[in-house]
Amino acid sequence: MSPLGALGVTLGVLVAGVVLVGLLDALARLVLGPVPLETPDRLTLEGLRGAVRRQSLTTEHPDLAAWRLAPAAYLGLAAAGLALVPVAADRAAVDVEAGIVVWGAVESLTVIAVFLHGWSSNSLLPLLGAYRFVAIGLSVMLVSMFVLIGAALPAESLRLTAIVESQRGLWNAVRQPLGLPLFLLLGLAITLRGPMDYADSADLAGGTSAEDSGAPRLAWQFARAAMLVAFATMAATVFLGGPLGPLLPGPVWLLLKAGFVAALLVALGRLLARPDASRMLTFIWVVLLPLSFLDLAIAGLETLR
Amino acid sequence: MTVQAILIVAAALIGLGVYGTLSQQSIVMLMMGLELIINGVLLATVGFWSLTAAGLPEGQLLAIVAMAVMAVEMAIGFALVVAVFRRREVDMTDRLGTMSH
Amino acid sequence: MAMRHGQWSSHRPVRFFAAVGESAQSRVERLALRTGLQRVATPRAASLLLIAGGIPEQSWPALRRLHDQLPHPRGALYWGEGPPPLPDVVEVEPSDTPATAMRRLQAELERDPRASSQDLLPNEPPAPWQGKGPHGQGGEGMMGGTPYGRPMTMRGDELRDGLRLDAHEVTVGPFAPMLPPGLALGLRLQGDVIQQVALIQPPFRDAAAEAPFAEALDRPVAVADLERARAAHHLRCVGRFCALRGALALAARAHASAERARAGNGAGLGTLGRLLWLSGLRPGIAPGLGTLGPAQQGCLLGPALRAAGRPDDLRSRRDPYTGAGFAPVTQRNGDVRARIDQWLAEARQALALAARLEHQPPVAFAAGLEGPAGPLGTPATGDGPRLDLDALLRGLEWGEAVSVLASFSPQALRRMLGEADR
Amino acid sequence: MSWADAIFWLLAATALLAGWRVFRTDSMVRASFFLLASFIAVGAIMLMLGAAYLGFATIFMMAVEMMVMALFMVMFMMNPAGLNPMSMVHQHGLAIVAGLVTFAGLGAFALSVDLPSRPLPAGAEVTAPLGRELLGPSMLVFESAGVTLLATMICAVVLSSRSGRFGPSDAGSVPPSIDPTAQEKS
Repeated sequence: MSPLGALGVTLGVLVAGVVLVGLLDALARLVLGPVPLETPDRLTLEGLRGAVRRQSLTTEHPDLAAWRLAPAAYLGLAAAGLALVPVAADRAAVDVEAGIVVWGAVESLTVIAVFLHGWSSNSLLPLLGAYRFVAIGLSVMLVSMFVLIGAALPAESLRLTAIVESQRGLWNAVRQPLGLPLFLLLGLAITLRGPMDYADSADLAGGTSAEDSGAPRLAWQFARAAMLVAFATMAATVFLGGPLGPLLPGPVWLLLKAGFVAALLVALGRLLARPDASRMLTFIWVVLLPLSFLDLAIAGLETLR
Repeated sequence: MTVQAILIVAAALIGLGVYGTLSQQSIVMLMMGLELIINGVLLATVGFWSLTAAGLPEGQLLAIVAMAVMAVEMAIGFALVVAVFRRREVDMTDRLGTMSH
Repeated sequence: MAMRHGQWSSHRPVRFFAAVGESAQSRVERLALRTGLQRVATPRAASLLLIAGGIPEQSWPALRRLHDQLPHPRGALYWGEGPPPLPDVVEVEPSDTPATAMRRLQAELERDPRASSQDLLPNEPPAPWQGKGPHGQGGEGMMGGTPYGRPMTMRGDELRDGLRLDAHEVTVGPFAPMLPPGLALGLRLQGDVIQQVALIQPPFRDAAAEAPFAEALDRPVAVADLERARAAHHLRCVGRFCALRGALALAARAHASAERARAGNGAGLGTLGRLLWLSGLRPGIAPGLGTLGPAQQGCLLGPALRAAGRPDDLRSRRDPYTGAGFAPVTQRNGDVRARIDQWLAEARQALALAARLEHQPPVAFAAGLEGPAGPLGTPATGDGPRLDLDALLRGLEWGEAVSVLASFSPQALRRMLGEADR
Repeated sequence: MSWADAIFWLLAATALLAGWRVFRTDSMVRASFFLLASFIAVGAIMLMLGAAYLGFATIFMMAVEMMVMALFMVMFMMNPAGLNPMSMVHQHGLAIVAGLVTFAGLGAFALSVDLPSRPLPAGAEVTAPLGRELLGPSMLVFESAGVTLLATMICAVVLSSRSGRFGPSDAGSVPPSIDPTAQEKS
């Protein structure tokens, strides 16, 4: 694929995906019930029109460059993650030798984008959200790294197309049952959702985005939905066999699986409660990290067999 | 993109790092200078590996060792800052006249 | 065409920030739930400011600052009794719903952005940002002081680890959406750990929450109605708590149960209790969080008191209740978990009582009765020791502190802080 | 000049400019992320040199390191956002000379020594051979690095935790005066 073509396809899929995420959110609200005060904004076409016309306020002495850059960085990282995903068994927009390491870089840079977003507005509640997110985000990223290495083991390669190919017989979600649930937690964290939403939560009145208004606010919410698209396709690729499947063409299978993951995350985000940050941190280090070691051990033994 | 060009850029990074390490008062800023030096070393290593060693695997191994050194430097550095700060509430090199407790 | 335009604009999403004043919290919540108007958590996301309920004059400066935080084009509405606290607002009768007025104002702002409500305060920092030290810094040294009209951070003791790091001082409230309406706190924070709390202003009076109970002090009312109101109040408190902790599905369920409880329907309360566990809400709260020290126990009231194991309830001494075999439910630990459990248990008990006392003739409780936030109309009310917020919240992280405050109903918190309204 | 050369010099300029800004900004958070930008540019140069794994691993690792660095900056610096401008340098002239001498010396070496030219064969696989090297002939080196990192973790925890073998490590410590000119007496 030519570089321009790859860029076009990636951005097109990203925008379509964000629309789907908006619909999934609306559906979840309909099924699970409305609440009197909802922290993250609803992504609607109307909201888009309104946001563009609304003034974007600033605070006293913000780090303006970082503040405006953070949503762009978040969106760019989502696009980079999405570009790595193989849309057919042997083809991705960007097929690199160490694809899974690139996704790792996307995860860690996402933590930085969220931190900068909270830090730069020079305001209390966003700053608290940024601090909390770094502590939780870095810890859960560590868990996801072990899980991803486990998923790369049967493929004997870091290349994502090879990881898809290795699931032709059996999905990684079945072969390594601990992998997908642990990876989903990371997804909740980097998409700022539900129980892992320590950055933009209700007890901080929106946390890192509490001071955003107008177009920058919309950009952040858009990027947040875009990251869900990137994460869902990545999870579907690494654990659910990506585009592999009978009868239907590969991209359709990928879409169905990614849609399932996205719906799962949207639902979990509304269903589960956010534990206190210190309690969550203990839980990650004492329970989840050992579980990810166990997952890696299972993957290793299975590969040696 | 010749090996000379890579080495000059690496030398400039190392020079910047040396300047930072010697000029900064804050211990954390001083560590940034050290990181910049290792950054230059990493670049030179990968340059040598790619352009003069025909992709010998040991070259990449050396780069990995340099990264490990960087991680050790960071972790021990921060631990020392915390320890010194806890004891004396100092994070600047000039005010650390003694190493005794 | 005009008609179609009107129809379309009635579906227009209106994002509003509610400055909740006296006796208006559940009114605002019902407005957001029923009309589909979106209540948002930060003024920066809103186009309309809804001032609901009376705002005491001491909070007017804060309200003015809040007003200027809304991005243009913006509008403000006042939905309460008495003179409006801000100039140039659209007034709505307290008995009306403001939904129509809000949609109309929104449409007007979209048609003509120049109609936007103007700034009330000058947009400038409290002092000019100019350096005076040798490197251009504001103060003489490198830290401390108030160089630009803002206090700079200063080192203070860390409570948990002993590192003396920078602490910063902030004021939160009285319109912060995560705190009870009206509560304003002066905080000293290190990171998100609270080092010191000063009470600036207690929560606003919430007469609406206790209205049926206050009425029963003067004239006979149906006991079943009282118990249904109690159940709805408790479930609404549970709903607010769940929403603060991000369990939105659970919060929606609790608010829906509150609506049903007003009609005497207690369906689904058992499931709600189980979901508190399954959603991770209860396990996610540290056991013992929000327990009051022995010296402070005396200021507990109502459900919070019974959650700490004391079976004090005026209903066990009042007639129709004793006849119906009333015995107070209690929990053991007196922490946040116990208070949530207590609300749920009392809501269930109240609905059972309402069913049993359905045909009881109306009764007046001139000697006082148990309100949803503690005893009402008894002389002892308000004379107990006052709650020391500093002792309660010091050393907690922000999220924990918010949860502890949300585990009391706003009215109970107001009384525990020593405000006696009746 | 080819496209590859142009991109290389652009990345090199980014790496150097960002590296220089690290010591020239008042905001400590910005300083950390300028250093990260320098690392990302160097990582990109590594990718151009064919080091697929190392380039991305550098970006990945440095992102985490710089995030931690930024947090420590905010924690320990008296004025992390640089809102209150200040200067915290010493022996500035000496440092500049030392930096220039280092650059000149190393640069002279790079230009004067006749280095062999044996470039990476086009299309060669680099990641798998690295893995085989790490867990094959150079296992001892790799495992030594691993054990060193483990020792580092233990040391870091011991050094930074409050409770030591003989009680709190900060027992009896005296806070110094805020006055920067006052000398430490402990």
